[in-house]
Amino acid sequence: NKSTEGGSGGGGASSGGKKKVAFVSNGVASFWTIAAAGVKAAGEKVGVETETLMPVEGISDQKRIIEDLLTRGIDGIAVSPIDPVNQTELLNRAAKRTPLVTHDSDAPGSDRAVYIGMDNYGAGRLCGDLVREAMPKGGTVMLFIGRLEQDNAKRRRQGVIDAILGRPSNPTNFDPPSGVIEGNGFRILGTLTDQFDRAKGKANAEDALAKYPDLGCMVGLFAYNPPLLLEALAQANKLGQVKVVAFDEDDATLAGIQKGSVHGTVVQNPYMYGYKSVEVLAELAKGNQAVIPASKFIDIPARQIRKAEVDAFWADLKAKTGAK
Amino acid sequence: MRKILGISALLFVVCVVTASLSNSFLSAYNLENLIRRTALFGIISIGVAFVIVTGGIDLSVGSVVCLVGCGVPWLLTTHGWSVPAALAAAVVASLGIGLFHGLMITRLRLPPFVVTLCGLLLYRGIARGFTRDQTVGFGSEYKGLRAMATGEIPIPFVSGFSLPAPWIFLLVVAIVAAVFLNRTVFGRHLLALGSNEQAARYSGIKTGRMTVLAYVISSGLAGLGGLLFVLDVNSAQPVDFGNFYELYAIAAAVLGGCSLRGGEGTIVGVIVGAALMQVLRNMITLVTTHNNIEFAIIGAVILAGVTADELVRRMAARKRARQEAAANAA
Amino acid sequence: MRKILGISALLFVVCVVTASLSNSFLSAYNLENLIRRTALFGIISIGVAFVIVTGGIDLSVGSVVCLVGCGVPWLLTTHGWSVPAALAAAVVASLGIGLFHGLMITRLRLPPFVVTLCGLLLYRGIARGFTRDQTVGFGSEYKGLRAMATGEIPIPFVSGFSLPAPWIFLLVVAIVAAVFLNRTVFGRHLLALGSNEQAARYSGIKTGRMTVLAYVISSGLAGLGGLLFVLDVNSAQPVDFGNFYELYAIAAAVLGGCSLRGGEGTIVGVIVGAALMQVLRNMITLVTTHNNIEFAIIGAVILAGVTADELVRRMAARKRARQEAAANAA
Amino acid sequence: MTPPPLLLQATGLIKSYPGVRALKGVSLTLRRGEVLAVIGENGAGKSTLMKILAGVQQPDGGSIAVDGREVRLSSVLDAQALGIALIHQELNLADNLDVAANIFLGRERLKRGLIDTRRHLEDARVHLAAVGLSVDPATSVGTLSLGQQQLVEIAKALSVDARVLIFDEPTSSLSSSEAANLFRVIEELRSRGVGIVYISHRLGEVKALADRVVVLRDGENAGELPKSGIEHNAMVRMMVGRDLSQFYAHEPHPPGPVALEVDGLRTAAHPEHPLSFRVHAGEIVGVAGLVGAGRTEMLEALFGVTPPVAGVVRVAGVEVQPESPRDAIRAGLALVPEDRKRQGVILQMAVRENVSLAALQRDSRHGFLDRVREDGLAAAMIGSLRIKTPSAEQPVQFLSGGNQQKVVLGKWLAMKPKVLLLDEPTRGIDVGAKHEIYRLMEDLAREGVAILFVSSELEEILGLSDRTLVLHEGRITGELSRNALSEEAVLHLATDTEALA
Ligand SMILES: Nc1ncnc2c1ncn2[C@@H]1O[C@H](COP(=O)(O)OP(=O)(O)OP(=O)(O)O)[C@@H](O)[C@H]1O
Ligand SMILES: Nc1ncnc2c1ncn2[C@@H]1O[C@H](COP(=O)(O)OP(=O)(O)OP(=O)(O)O)[C@@H](O)[C@H]1O
Ligand SMILES: [Mg+2]
Ligand SMILES: [Mg+2]
Repeated sequence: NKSTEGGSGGGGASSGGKKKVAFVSNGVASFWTIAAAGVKAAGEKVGVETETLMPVEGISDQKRIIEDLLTRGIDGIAVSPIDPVNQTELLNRAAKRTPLVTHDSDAPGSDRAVYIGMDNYGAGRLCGDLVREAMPKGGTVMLFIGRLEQDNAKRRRQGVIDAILGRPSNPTNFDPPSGVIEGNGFRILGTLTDQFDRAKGKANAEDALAKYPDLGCMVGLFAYNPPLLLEALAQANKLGQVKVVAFDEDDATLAGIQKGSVHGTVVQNPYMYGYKSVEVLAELAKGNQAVIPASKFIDIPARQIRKAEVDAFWADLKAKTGAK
Repeated sequence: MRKILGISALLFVVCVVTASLSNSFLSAYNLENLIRRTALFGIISIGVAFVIVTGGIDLSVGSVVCLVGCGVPWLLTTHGWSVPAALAAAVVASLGIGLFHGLMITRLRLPPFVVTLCGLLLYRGIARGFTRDQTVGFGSEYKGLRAMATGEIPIPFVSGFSLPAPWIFLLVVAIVAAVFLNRTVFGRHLLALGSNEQAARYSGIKTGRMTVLAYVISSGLAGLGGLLFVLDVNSAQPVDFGNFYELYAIAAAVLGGCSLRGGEGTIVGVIVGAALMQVLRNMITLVTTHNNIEFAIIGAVILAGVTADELVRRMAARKRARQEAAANAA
Repeated sequence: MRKILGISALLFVVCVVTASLSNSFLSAYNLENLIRRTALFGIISIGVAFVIVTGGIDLSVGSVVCLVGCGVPWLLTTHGWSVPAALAAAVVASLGIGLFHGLMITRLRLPPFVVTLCGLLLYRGIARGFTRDQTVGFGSEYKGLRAMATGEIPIPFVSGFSLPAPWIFLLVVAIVAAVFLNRTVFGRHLLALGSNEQAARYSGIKTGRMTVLAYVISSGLAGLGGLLFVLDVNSAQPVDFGNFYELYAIAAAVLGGCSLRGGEGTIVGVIVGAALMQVLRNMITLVTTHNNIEFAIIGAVILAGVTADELVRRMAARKRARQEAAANAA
Repeated sequence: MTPPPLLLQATGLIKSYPGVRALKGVSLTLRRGEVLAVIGENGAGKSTLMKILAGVQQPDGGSIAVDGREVRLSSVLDAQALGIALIHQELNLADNLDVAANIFLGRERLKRGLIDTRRHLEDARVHLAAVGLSVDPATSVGTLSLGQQQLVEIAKALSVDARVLIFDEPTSSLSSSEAANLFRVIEELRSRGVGIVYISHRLGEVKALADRVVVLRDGENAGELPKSGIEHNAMVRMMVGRDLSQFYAHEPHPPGPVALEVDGLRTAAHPEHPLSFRVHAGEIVGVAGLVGAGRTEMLEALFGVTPPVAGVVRVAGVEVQPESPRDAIRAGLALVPEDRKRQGVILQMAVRENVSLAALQRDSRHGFLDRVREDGLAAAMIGSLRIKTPSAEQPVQFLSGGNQQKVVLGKWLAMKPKVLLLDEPTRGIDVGAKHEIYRLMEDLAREGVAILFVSSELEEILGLSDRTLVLHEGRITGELSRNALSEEAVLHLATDTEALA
């Protein structure tokens, strides 16, 4: 009975005949800015109008954005669901009205056409491998992360832990964030969250250094965490003394790798998330279902970046995002 | 009345502007969404309005939304409680919180700002504690319960548009609240103590008890709001669920004519205030292509609105004075 | 004095408990960290205290922290401004914001809560707008400038411990603020207007101008705080930089004995209040293995603290009354 | 002999507030060394006129000349610079500051850019001594009693060293001895050539002090009396526009049964002194005493505002435990409090809402308001108490003081109390309204209500009461029957610490 409303649904509704697709993130971060660059580039290439939206207030905000996009009449949405299990219904409702893909974080139980991204658990394991590499004799490890309730955060952290402890791959593991986890010559002392408050993130790093003066390795799992670790270490004159393993490609992280204060980082490819999402949505909007693989998964693999790879990677990144 | 006029005019202008810039604004789907969101925020704003009428403030609203919003799905899905038991727990918790605030404020004479600020920190912390920072939600279960928030009530003879269920809740809450505030002894006592607590006490009003009642109403409606929010959204993260909602609720109440000095307020105004905030946000997503300056625009519009209201009021007063002077001179 | 005693005792107790539970607490490194954080939050709290003394409130502090904290690195790195130019811009912006608030509140007689709530929405929105939601920071440049926040001042004859540079800022700000509030005409007038605006006006005090001044001080110190925060952290994301800091600042001021009704407050108390919050957060990370109930604990401790303070005060009053009665009976 | 030079001349002053024309062209002159009394009914525009002369408010029209030169007083500081100081009708002190800080507020003495606290304290002592207030200038004003605060206000105005000093009802919360001291101060100022404007509703004071009287009525000059013509009836006639015969029309009536019985009552303020007395139905008992004698505390203890620490209270033979005003009201007590604006009325609310406030619960139907009864009640009270208001819906803040007081009385009459407690019922109220309040008290007594009223106006005590209790420092130092009642007897008991308990 919704067929009567104006401005919704079918692709023909867009102005100027150009299709319009939207890319919705799960929050606001520089990570998503790189993705936005990919969105823009792909939009220009395949000739669709694009828009990147970043919810500020979590799930309810994401819901509101999707509802408003549907209202406006959009020809495709790519979304990184914050809580895939519980958002299934919302996603299904959206999928009924417009082509829908998930990126970065999947909602396997939903009617989304395809998932574009990587496996967070696997990426976490890559990161854990870097920790073992950095500390061949084992030692103490502290994990730093923005939040733990996001699905991708949980899986990423679990991947790190499982890889450090040398457990077999099992994405359904879950170690509670409080309490020390031991094994394989390592002691994972805990996981500190900061709710994206950077001053708090830095305070966490400082407090960990105060609490464990002989800490072996600090792992920063959200893009802004490693730079904060480096700040705290620099101020404590412990740069190089405590190993740092990172996630994502913040400039300070990459510079740290160059200087040797960061052992390595695991990078996703947000640019490709954006680029690929738009490409796929543009095809779907034309009615071309052939872009969807049978697995419903388009893999944009994560990679490890160490000192050897960092220069080439950084140059490529700058070229893509148009940064100086 | 004066106060409501200004804000209503502002709401009207914003609606007209949005409708002229986006033809989706008046679509049935969008109106349904707007009504649902207004209803949800309206309910918690009405609660806060009761506290503001007494001259107090309730900063804990967002955290109560979080506690109930996370607590109910947690009890249902993680602990397998029955729906009535979980709802009863939510009611007890939210009313209990209000009672606690009220007693701290009236018995210990602690400032409401401090008590409810601690509440803000405390209840979200508790929710984070018991969920261990995990996202909670209903998945695809509890459809019946969720219909409270997601259901739609068809309107006879109107097709293509049906009323979102939360609107019914808002309607009931608003009518009860308005009658309570304007037509009952309690409401009158509340207004009296908000204007002049001492005089109210000297007139035999149980000011302590009335103040406690206001906080109970506020927390109770925040709990109801939290429940409806989570039923609508279907999942809640304790870290940010309901974040800043206390500010939206207070802003809606103040926009709607509640004086923070107490003793003044109308329920209709509060709903109009809540609607204005939602329409503004909707407008920004519908009309512009970047939503990152959304809050800047909301802030600017509210400020412009209250400023214009004040200036119009002054001009009117000056004009009246001039007319009177002229009449007297004649 | 009474009021500071209670909070100081609480701070002392928390310190002793933490020290006994964690032997890292009293390490030079941890103390330096604590002092630096207290200094940063202390500076913005002192600013808010001035507004609270006038009986107003400033909810925009966190957003001013965000605006300056994002604006300065943005001007320096993205636009290549010189350091003095960027600092001048920060000063102009933050003082300008205070002036704007003050004028809206005194000239248009809008409630401070509303004006600064709009400010809260507005300035963060502006920061998000001009940075386009990008994280900004100094990278590895501007070491000299950053020494303002990260530098350490060695203490003669003490090795292994040096004073974090922000402490010097706090010290200067606190001394100037304390002298200003207690020993100058301006401060006296501020206190007078906070407790009875009409009396102040009837005594020939330019109450409007004094109120504006208070808001200028608040925004100015928020700007200084924002600058120091970003210099310390080295990067800022406009969406969340300084989020909720207004609440921490207000809480510190209120804990430190500022009455939200105005007319009361001491600078030392505010610093003690800010320190208490930081020590609590530090304690949670040092002593426990989960930091997600941090806010719950802060909320509970503050509430317990003010409650205990109130109960002690009452007991003292009752005891005094009993003694007097006994003395009189004798 | 040439008259002393003109200090101040106001011509044709006009001032409107939203909806009210407070001054419609008032003129006034003041000469050196003259005490000019300005009188008029509540709302006549006296305070408005004075606020304009002191630069607190700006007129809509008219002119002001000081020393013959036309001036614009656009702020308090302008007026102070010309030597004009005003003691406001309402207290205007910052509770959080000490006495000295309040005295020099806005005119702080500096030493090297900082406030010279020591000099403040020293100078304050001098001014406090001048008004006869013996408190430490470093005490916080908030801890002082109303009367003491009033004296601080006066000391503050004296410290200006003004050439024109305006007193707006300075004695409304002073005891007679404090007032007498104030009159001495005024005499001395006059002899130094200071021009004084004196506003009071106490015509006795006016007669004793004034060199000339200016009468205002409805925002206009209603006439002037030279020194020789200052006489009670003439003043009343000019103010009210008619004669008020028989100011105190007290006829003792046979007392009924005991309505209020107080036995060993100990207030929280003076727990060491048990209070015992009784008031019969139809009896008017006055309570006299100096400021701070604990009269207010006694009434507030009876009314449950600050519950008594010990003692027995019986109303019509039934024991009451007044834990809150509500309990007291239930038992049949009513209190017209001392501080009308803070404790008596709710300024923002309409006359109707104020009058019905205490009776709401009784008149409600299952908790719902009964607007018909409420309107009826308001109309009845406006009629029987002759409350001057445009309508029952007028917010009380726009009524004159006397009419506000009648609203408070109306609130309690609606409850049909057995015992009516009145604390300074005529403070700041004009003669006409006073007269009506006295009449009301008489009527109520005749109807069998027991009345206990506190007053600092001895005239009032002497004129109205069947019996008088005198309090001194929380103790009942004596009880005077109507025959034994005299000014000397009251003053003796109120000051004599050796009197028997
Ligand atoms: N700020 C105000 N706003 C509105 N009306 C006012 C204001 N101040 C005074 N009025 C009105 O102006 C008129 C004159 O008031 P004013 O205070 O000058 O009277 P008054 O002669 O001093 O009376 P009283 O003897 O009761 O002190 C009254 O009708 C009063 O209600
Ligand atoms: N010298 C004093 N120093 C401090 N407080 C005082 C002093 N004298 C009185 N008080 C307090 O001031 C308060 C009010 O006293 P108040 O003058 O109202 O007493 P009262 O006898 O009721 O006088 P009245 O009703 O005539 O004004 C009381 O709490 C009293 O204890
Ligand atoms: Mg007056
Ligand atoms: Mg008294």
